[in-house]
Order: sequence, then C-alpha cells, then structure tokens
Amino acid sequence: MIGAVRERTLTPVSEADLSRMLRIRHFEKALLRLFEQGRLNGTTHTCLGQEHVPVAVSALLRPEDHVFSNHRGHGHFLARYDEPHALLAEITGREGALCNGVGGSQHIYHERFLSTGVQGESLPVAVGVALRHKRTGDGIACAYVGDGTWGEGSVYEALNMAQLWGAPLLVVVEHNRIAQSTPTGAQLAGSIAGRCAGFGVRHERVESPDVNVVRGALAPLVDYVRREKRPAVFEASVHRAGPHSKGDDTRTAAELAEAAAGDWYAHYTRDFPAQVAALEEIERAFIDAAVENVLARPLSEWS
Amino acid sequence: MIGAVRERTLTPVSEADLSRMLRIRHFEKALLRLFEQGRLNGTTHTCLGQEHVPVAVSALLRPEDHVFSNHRGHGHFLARYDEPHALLAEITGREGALCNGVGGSQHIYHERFLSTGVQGESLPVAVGVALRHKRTGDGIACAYVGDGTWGEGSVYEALNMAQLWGAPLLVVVEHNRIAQSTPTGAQLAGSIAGRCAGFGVRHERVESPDVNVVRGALAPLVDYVRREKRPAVFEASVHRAGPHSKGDDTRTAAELAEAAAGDWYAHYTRDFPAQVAALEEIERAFIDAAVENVLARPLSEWS
Amino acid sequence: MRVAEHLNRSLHALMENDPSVHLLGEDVSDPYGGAFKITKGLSDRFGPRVMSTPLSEGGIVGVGAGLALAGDRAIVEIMFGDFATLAFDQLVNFAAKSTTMYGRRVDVPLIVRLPTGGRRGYGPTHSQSLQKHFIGVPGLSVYEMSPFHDAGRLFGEIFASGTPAVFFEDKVLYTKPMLSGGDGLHTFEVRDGWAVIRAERDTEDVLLAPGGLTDRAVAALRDLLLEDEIACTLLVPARLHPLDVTPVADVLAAAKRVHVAEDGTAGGTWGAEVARLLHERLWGRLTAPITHISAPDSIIPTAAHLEARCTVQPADIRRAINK
Amino acid sequence: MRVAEHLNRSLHALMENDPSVHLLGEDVSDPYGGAFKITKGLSDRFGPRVMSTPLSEGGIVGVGAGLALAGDRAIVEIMFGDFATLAFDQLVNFAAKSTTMYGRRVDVPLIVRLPTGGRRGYGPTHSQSLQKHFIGVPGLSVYEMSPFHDAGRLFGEIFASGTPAVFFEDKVLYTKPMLSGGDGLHTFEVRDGWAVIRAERDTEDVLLAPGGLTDRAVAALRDLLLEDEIACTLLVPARLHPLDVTPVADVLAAAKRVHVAEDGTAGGTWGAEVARLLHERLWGRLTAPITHISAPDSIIPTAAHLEARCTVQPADIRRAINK
Ligand SMILES: Cc1ncc(C[n+]2csc(CCOP(=O)(O)OP(=O)(O)O)c2C)c(N)n1
Ligand SMILES: Cc1ncc(C[n+]2csc(CCOP(=O)(O)OP(=O)(O)O)c2C)c(N)n1
Ligand SMILES: [Mg+2]
Ligand SMILES: [Mg+2]
Repeated sequence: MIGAVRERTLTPVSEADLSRMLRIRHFEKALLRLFEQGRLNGTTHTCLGQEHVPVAVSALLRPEDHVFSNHRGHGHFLARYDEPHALLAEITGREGALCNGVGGSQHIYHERFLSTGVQGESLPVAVGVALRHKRTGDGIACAYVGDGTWGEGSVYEALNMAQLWGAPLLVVVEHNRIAQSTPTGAQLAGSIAGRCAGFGVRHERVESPDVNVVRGALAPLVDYVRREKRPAVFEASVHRAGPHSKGDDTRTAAELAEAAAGDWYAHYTRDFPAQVAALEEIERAFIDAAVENVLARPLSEWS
Repeated sequence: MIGAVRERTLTPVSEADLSRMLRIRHFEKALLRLFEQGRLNGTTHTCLGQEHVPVAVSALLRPEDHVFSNHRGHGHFLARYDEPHALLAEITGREGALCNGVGGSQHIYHERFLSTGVQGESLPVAVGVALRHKRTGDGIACAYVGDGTWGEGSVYEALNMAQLWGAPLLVVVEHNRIAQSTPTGAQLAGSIAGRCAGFGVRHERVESPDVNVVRGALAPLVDYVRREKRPAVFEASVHRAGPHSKGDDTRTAAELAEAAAGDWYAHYTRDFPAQVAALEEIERAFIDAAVENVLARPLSEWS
Repeated sequence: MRVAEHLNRSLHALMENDPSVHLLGEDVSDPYGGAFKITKGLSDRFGPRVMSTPLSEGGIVGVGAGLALAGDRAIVEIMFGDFATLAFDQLVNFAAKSTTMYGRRVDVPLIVRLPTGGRRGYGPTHSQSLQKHFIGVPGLSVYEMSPFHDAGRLFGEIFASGTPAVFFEDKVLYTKPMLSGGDGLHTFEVRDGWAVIRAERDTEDVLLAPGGLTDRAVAALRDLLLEDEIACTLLVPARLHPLDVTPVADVLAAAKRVHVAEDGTAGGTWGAEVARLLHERLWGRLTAPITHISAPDSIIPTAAHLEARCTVQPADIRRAINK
Repeated sequence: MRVAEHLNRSLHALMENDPSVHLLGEDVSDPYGGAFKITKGLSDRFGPRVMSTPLSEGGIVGVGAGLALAGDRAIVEIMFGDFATLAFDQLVNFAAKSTTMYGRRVDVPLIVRLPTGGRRGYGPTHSQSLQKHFIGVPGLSVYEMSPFHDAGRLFGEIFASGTPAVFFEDKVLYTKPMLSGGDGLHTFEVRDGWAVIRAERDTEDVLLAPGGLTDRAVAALRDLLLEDEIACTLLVPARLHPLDVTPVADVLAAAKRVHVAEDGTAGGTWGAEVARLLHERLWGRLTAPITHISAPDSIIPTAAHLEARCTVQPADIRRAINK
C-alpha cells in the first residue's frame, strides 16, 4: 500500500491541532523515559499512537460538558486542558498536582474531567451525569473507553439505560485492536457497531489517522447527542504504538511494525515533514522544560 | 382478530404434551390457591401462560444436558422431570422435597437441573458448564431467562464468552413483555435479536401459542448448538397470564385481557375443547391429590 | 404508623422539600410502588424524578452516583439487599472512593436503600443481612432503619454529609409500628442517632442491636426482666458505621456485660467491630468478653421451620444474655 | 526462590498432576503470562486448559463456578484484587451458596486468585486489601499467600474441601523469597496451616498477621527484639477464615498481649474477627485489649510519599506492640 513515492493522504492540519498532538506525544515519551530512568513510581499507560483522537474530540466539547476518562487518559486530559505541568505533577506527586498526587495517572478529577482505573465503571456514572445535563441545559457527558472494556457488563447496562432514557452520552471508543496483551479477536465477539445496533444506539466508526477526518466524522454525532439528547457511540480505529503500560509489549515484530505504520505520527511526518519537525522541536523542548520544572518541585501535600 | 366463527389455528397436539402443559398449569394454580388460603409461606412465581415453552424445549434435551432455571421455574422443572410431588414438597418444606425445603421455589438442584433467584447470574455459570460438555461429549447447557433479565450485564459477559469460546449454550428467553411490573418497552432498548446479532450469536424468535410450532422452531437451533458447539438464543414470545408473584398484578384491564387472549390455554381450549376438558379433569385431580398427599407429610429435615 | 408508611412519607417529604432529590430502582413507579410499596405515590407526584429501571443493580447505583456527582441527590432502591452484591464495585470503588481519592473532598450525596433480612420465607438469595460486608469501606456509611428513628432526618443527615450510604431496611420491620415513648415496661429515648430502651438506669447488662432486631430484642428484654429478673438496656444506633458511642457513653460506663446482636451470619460480623471498639473502651470494667448473637454461619433456608433455626429469635438473645 | 516463581511452579505442578484443573483470567496466556507473570508457561504447556478472557470479572468467576460444578476444578485469576468487587455476586450468591443452599452438600472446587495490596504506587483502585469484605460468607474460605506456606498444598487443600476460596496474594510479596528454617534471629516453624516465627518459646507478646505482612512483621520483630528487648512471636495463618487457632493454642496460651496486623483499612477488619475469637478464648489472661494494626481508614494514594502513610509499615507494627 505504501510505495516509494507516495501521494499526500492527509488533509492539512492546523498548527494548534498538530502542536497539541505532539505535545501529548512528548509528554508520554517523557513519562516512559522517566520510568526507564527509575525516576517514576507506580505505573502509567501512555496513549502513543492515539493522540489525535482526543484532540479531535475536545474541540467539539464545551466547557460545561463532562468528560470521563480511563487508565489511558493523559491525552484525554491534555487535549481538553492544556495543563501538562499540573498533570505531570500529579503523576510524580509534586506541588501543583491536579489531585495532590493522591489519584495519580489513573484517577483525576479536574473541573469537568474525571478518570478512574476500573474499566467500564464510569459508563453508568456518565449516564447519571448526562441525565442531569439533559434536565439543565445543553451539556453532554463524553466517556472514553477501549475496545477491551466492551467485555464488562456495566457497558451494556449503561447503553440500555442511556437509550431508554435519552441520556446525552457520547461514548468514544479508542479501538486499538488489543486489550493489554489480548488481541480484540480473542476478547470481543461480533462487533461494537453490532452491539450498539442491538441497543438501538447510534454508532459511527472512523478509520483514519487524520485528525480532521476524525473530527469531521464525529461532529454530526456530537450534534446529535447534544440536540436530540440521545446516546451515541463513536468508534475510532487506532493503533497502540507503545506498550500497554511500561515495557510489557509481547506483540510480534510484525504486529509492532503494523502498529507503527498505523500511528498518526508516521503519517504526519511523511506528509508534513517540515511542519512536524518545526513544531516537534518546540513541543519536545516545552515538555523537557516542564519535566525539569515539575521534578524540581517539592512533594505534594495532602491532608 | 378473533371472530365469532374461527378456524382452528393450532396443529394437533399430542396427549403427552397437552397433559404436561395442563399438569404444570394446575400445579401453578394450586400454588396460588394455597397462598390465598394462607397455607403457603414465602413467595412464588407461577408460569401461567408460559407452560408450553418448557414442554416444547424439554423434549429436545437429553438426560446429560444441564438446565439452568430462574425464579419462574416450576414449568421448567416439571416439563423435564415429572416429579410434581417432590417439587411441591420442596415448596412447602415437606418430606420428599427435592432440596429438603432449603431452596424452596427458586433454588432447586436436582440431577441436571439447577435454578437460582438472582437474575442473570446463571448465564456465566452455564457457559462454564457448557465448556465442559464441549470437551467431554455432546451435552449442552440450556438456560432460561426472562426479557427483563436482559438488563443485567452478566448476560452480555456470558454471550461474549460463549461466542468467543464456542460454548454449546442454548439460552431460552421467555419474552412475556413484562418484568415484574415494568413493560418491556420501559426496560429494554433495541431488541433481543439485535443484541444477539451484536455478539455474533445466532438467534431465532417464535411467536406462537402452539407447542409444536415452538418446538419445530427450536429443533434446528438445538441441533446447531449441539453439533456446531456454538451458543444460540431462542426467544419465545409469550404472555404472562398470572401475576408476577402472588396478587401483585397492576396491569390494566386491557393489558390483562390481552395477556389472557394470548395464553396458549385460551387457544387450546378453543381449538381442542374436548381434548382439553378430558385431560384437564385428569390433571386437576392428579394435582389435587398430590397437594393432599404432600401437605399431609411431616416437615422436611435438614442437618 | 407502620415503618413502611413512615418510610414512604419520609420519601414524599424529602422529594417535596428538595427538588434535587431523584429516586430510582426496579419497579418503583406507580401503581406498583416498589416490591415493598415503599415508593408508592412518588412517581405519580414527582414524575420523572422517580424512575423505574431495568434489572441492572450495578448500573443504577452508578447512575445514582453520577446524578449525585453532577449536583443532584440520589436515592437508589435495590429490590432485595441481597443484590447489593451486584453493585459492590460501584459502591466501593466508585461512589465511596470518589469522596477522597481525587485529593480533595468531593460530595457524593447518594443513598442506596436495601430491603433486607429473612423471616419471610423468601429463601437463600432473598433473605440475607449483608451489613457486615459494607463495614469499613473508606467513604461509605452504613445505616439501618429502626422503628425509633425518623427516616427523613437520617436521609437528610446522609445527604448533608456528602458521604454515600447504604441504608438497610429490615423487611419484617416494614410491617411493625414506629415506636416512641415506651411500652409500659421500658422507656424509649432517642438521642443523637441512638435509641435507648430500658426499664431502669445503669443496668449491668447492655445490648447493642441494629433497628431490624428491635422486635426480637425488646421481646427478649421483656422476658429477661419478667422471667429472669435481669434488667438489660438496649441501644439501637441508626448509623452502624462509623459507630460513634459517645452519645451513650453513660449507659456503657455502667455496663458489666455487653452483648451485640445482629441478623447477619456468624463470622466477620458488625458485632466484632463493635466489640473491638468497646473492649478497648471498657477494658477492665467488663466481667466477661462481649457476647455475640447472630444468625449461624449458614445460608437461610426457605421453609419456615428451617428458616427459624437460621435467623435470630428472641429466645437466642435471651439465652445469650442470661448465660 | 521468589514467591512469584513458587506460585508459578505450584500452578504448573497442579495442572500437570490433575487434568481437571482449568485456569482462566485476563491476559494469563503466554507469552504475557498474566500481569504479574504468575501464569507464565501455563498456556504453552496446557493449551486450552488455560484461557485468556475478556474483561469480565463477574463473568469469569461464574464460568469458573460452572466448570467446578460440572466436574472440573477451576482457578480464576482476577488481575487486581480490587476488581473482585465485580465478582462479589458470583462469589457470595452463587459459588459459596451453592455448596449448601440446595439442601445437600455440593462441591464447588473453585479458587479465585487475587493479587492484592499497595506499596507499588498503583493508586486507589489498584492497591486495596479487601480481605475483610470476604470474611464470614457462609461457604467461602479466605486464604492468603505467605512465604512460609506451600501454595500447591494450599490449592490442593482448597480443592479437596470442595468449598470455593478467595486466595489473596500480596503483590510485593511476589518479589520476596520463600522462607523456611529461620533468619538467624528467629526460627520459622510451619504446622497445620500456620507459621510460627519466634526467637524464644512462650513469649508474652504474640502477633497474628496474614502472609502479605510477613516482610514488615519480621522487620518489626527484629527491631523489637534488638532495640526494645521485646520478644514477640509472629503467627501467620494460611487460611484467614474460617480461622482455626487450635494448632497454635500453646503459643496463645502463653500470651499476655495479643496484636493483630493486616493490610486492610481500619474498621470492620479481619483483626476484629480474630479478636472476637481470642478475647473469648483468652479472657482473664490478657493484660490489655487486643491491639489492632491496620492501614488507616483511607483510600490509598498513588504518590509514594503519601502511600507510605496509608499502608502498614514495620514502624507501625513495632510502635503498636511497644505501647
Ligand atoms: C475492571 C478492570 N479489569 C481489568 C483491568 C486491568 N486493565 C487495565 S487496562 C486493561 C486493558 C483494557 O483494554 P482496552 O479497553 O482495549 O483499553 P486499552 O488499554 O487498549 O486502551 C486491563 C485488562 C482494569 N483496570 N479494570
Ligand atoms: C438480580 C436480580 N434483580 C432483581 C430481582 C427481582 N426480580 C425477580 S423477577 C424480576 C423480573 C424479571 O423479569 P423477567 O426477566 O422478564 O422475567 P419474568 O418475571 O417476566 O418471567 C425481578 C425484578 C432478582 N430476582 N434478581
Ligand atoms: Mg484496546
Ligand atoms: Mg418478563
């Protein structure tokens, strides 16, 4: 599919979007580096390869909307709130942390963003939040989940209630073809599209590394959720370009190559090498400085 | 739809089937009567209006198959095991009870029949049992559930695993349009057929009070489950002709009339009045005698 | 007034006075009004603020937590407390944790009502008293309905605390009258979340028991007094956990023998936690280790004659105290 | 040998010797071999008897129970013990109850393995020690891995009992060596499901603690002996519930002060249940109420400096015993 000479396949990207995608990427890469250096404690799940999805999503959300995030949530957060210092402080337990270092990577509550580490648990909660939005205005609840999370029964209890009660709930599925080490084919029978149909819930799927294409496909769905006050599921096909958490990647070389090839970053560096290079320089430096800044801070306090 | 003069719509019924349907019916009616008379303790859920489904199902099962039943399980049991005395002894806590009176109406384990009162809980268990059958022979697991039980997440966890792993699991849905007091439209978004499709699970639906039609629709499905070692869902559209448990029916007169009209019993008495009358006499007397016999027994013992 | 009616009226008043209160559960809408009729009249009166739900115990507790997080107040009825097991994750890992795990206080005004207990012949999966399994979850309170306590006040107290709570309601208690004043033999005094039931001051025997045991505990007290000439004070806390015994410190200070009764099965009981608190507090003053009265370590059978053996009876309480 | 390796070898031997044993859990297959690598090599060796599952904690425990009911033996790994909350219904209302609620004994040879505990910076939903919530379920045993006990023997004992069990495995313990003999200061003796760790016979201080606390309990014992001149015997039971103290009756008979340590949070603890048993048994012989050492009543924060405050440290144990 990819020849030696190749047409540009991506649409032109705005500087804001590309910067943010690169900022998230370098944030994540910095984390993996810190882990390798033994300077970080606990665990983390980076969103390498998936950064464009939350960047596409966030532009369509309003400040009053609630976002529910999961274990792989740094991109979800940074795409919505440009506060990498605060997030890094949270992950490293430093002053200025979003949640005083208590929640860490997986448990963040900041303004209208909430994440937790138990897969599927947040969907019924998001239904409840969406029901309040329905009553009080035009807000919506947006919940990110992975493909593997569709194994959890709570997902279906939530879809059923959301559809029955007309909850303005947008579920964003980052379908990265794998759950930890288990390929989707081994953990998900049928399809996400089919499951949504079974509950009468509108579903769209997009398969593109292009942030504009993803956003373009999502926009009418967000509109539908907001105006019709109905749930919808948006499935973005993506590639997990990094390990599940840190260094626990047991995929074969071929699988890794496929994931690397599908990474939006590979596409953008090929189609817009100069733009990527210029912005990447800035973002790398910015994140490096943020790391230095945050790691020099005193430990967070919590009472 | 039902005129004054009306063609026969049912196929001829075997004496064995009709007897069993009537035996179950009179068993259930006897229970409600005993409750009214204050001679029964606790609660019960009768299968009035749904008797033909387990009678249709049971003829297709083999002794080695496992049946998982639910709260509304007397018909499931009696269609498979012609032991009304033992069941009644269980429900009334008398000598000769299936489970010494410990389990009661909702918790029965007898040979390869197991029921429990927590909706949806038995489906994953049935998957486990089916997986053993798959390994050891041609047995299958057959699990009865109601339409309302499709609200429980466990149903989807089970469907997913059953399909992924090729478990010979037959799910029989007695779709009686209601869950306790809640009409299906208020508790189930989309459809059961659609949900099964979403998991890649084969599904058939039958809408008939005719035991032969129900059995005929099910037979190829049982064959599929047994031979292909795959799960399947069989949905029988039925009418709950009685209350949810005892006297807790808040349906409107029109709804009750609709349920009564859909009852297989109404159809069979209309199409085969003489046959029904003759057999009914026998079954009523048989059950009456069983009631007298069992209620005269000493209380069950359990250590 | 029967406890069921009192609960029903309390819910009516709560929803009337606070439009942010929402109630959800299986079959809670009119005309059915819930399996135990506690929610009768609410949906007719408050419309969409009362929602009959699908069979999804985990899901509806999650929805309740979501409403609570977003600024509402939520009451979730789980038809039988036995099925709270299906919502254990939402309660333990979401609702309770959210109050503190984000590094600051987050209010989750959520009450999960749990009709509970045996003695009605409903069988092993519909008769349990699972209170003990909810004790000691950081950020979760455990309450139990009693005939002495105004349910509306308790609901108000829980919502005001911002801490989610499970609220156990004994199913037989529903059919009993609310109690106040006394019964001729004993006086009933309510103070700061406790009811004190006694025939005289400063008894050497003190019995602690949750509200669901009131009928049997008072019957035992009567027999003890009239037949065995033992005066025993009964203490009934509305909140089982965290347990604050300071309001009844005077009663406990006089005790020589303390007994704890509960409907749960033996092993890992609420009483063990009460004893942990009280052995420390009363060390050197008690003449015997704290007595534990509970159901045996057994499932609860269906048949009445078997069930009676596996549920706490007045005679069990009397015998334990009399020993 | 490290505990992780010992567990892994025990599973290999178990599956080798008993073809009815099946193992399932998320990501348990090779080459991944489970989040904590305890199941490495099993799927390569035993093929379809080892199954990587979807994310369905409730479901897979149900499948395990189904296999067990039908004649197999099943081991289910839940990736983090915190998620056992999602299987609470299957454990409490199905697997445990099925052993007795049908009026006769029904075997359910099922082991649910639960990697557990904090001190690894995984945060509030991945660090809990939920043992206490599983204590006192009729028909359910609670075990905890220790460096003294042969896991294979315990698995065999559970299967032979026919009673389903939750098997807690401290995640930090995985990285520690199996222990036997002694450490120069203390001797390690294993008898009938207990380990007895002591420097001398008949100590007045006795500490009970589950296996996951071994590292910290032994460190505390050392400091107590060397710095504070207090000899304390440590008792580590493999089965936390039901707890049978007869094999260590001699050690307890000598005690004047008993302490119980555990990783769970304060309130409704396993220790409260142990104290209930022991206060009765040792009444009049103890000079102080039984001491309880546990994590505080708090979620477990992520940042190391905060987490340390909310997990039990050797100094906490030493301080409590020294008081
Ligand atoms: C209830 C629950 N079960 C298991 C886990 C452990 N776990 C964390 S992420 C993960 C895989 C999730 O896969 P997916 O939903 O596809 O998200 P991805 O990691 O691919 O982004 C697992 C098993 C968890 N956090 N919560
Ligand atoms: C987990 C669980 N939730 C709630 C109940 C209480 N309950 C018993 S039957 C029932 C309705 C079930 O509806 P459906 O599945 O349609 O079966 P039907 O009663 O119509 O046969 C309810 C809510 C239960 N037994 N288990
Ligand atoms: Mg994935
Ligand atoms: Mg129904």
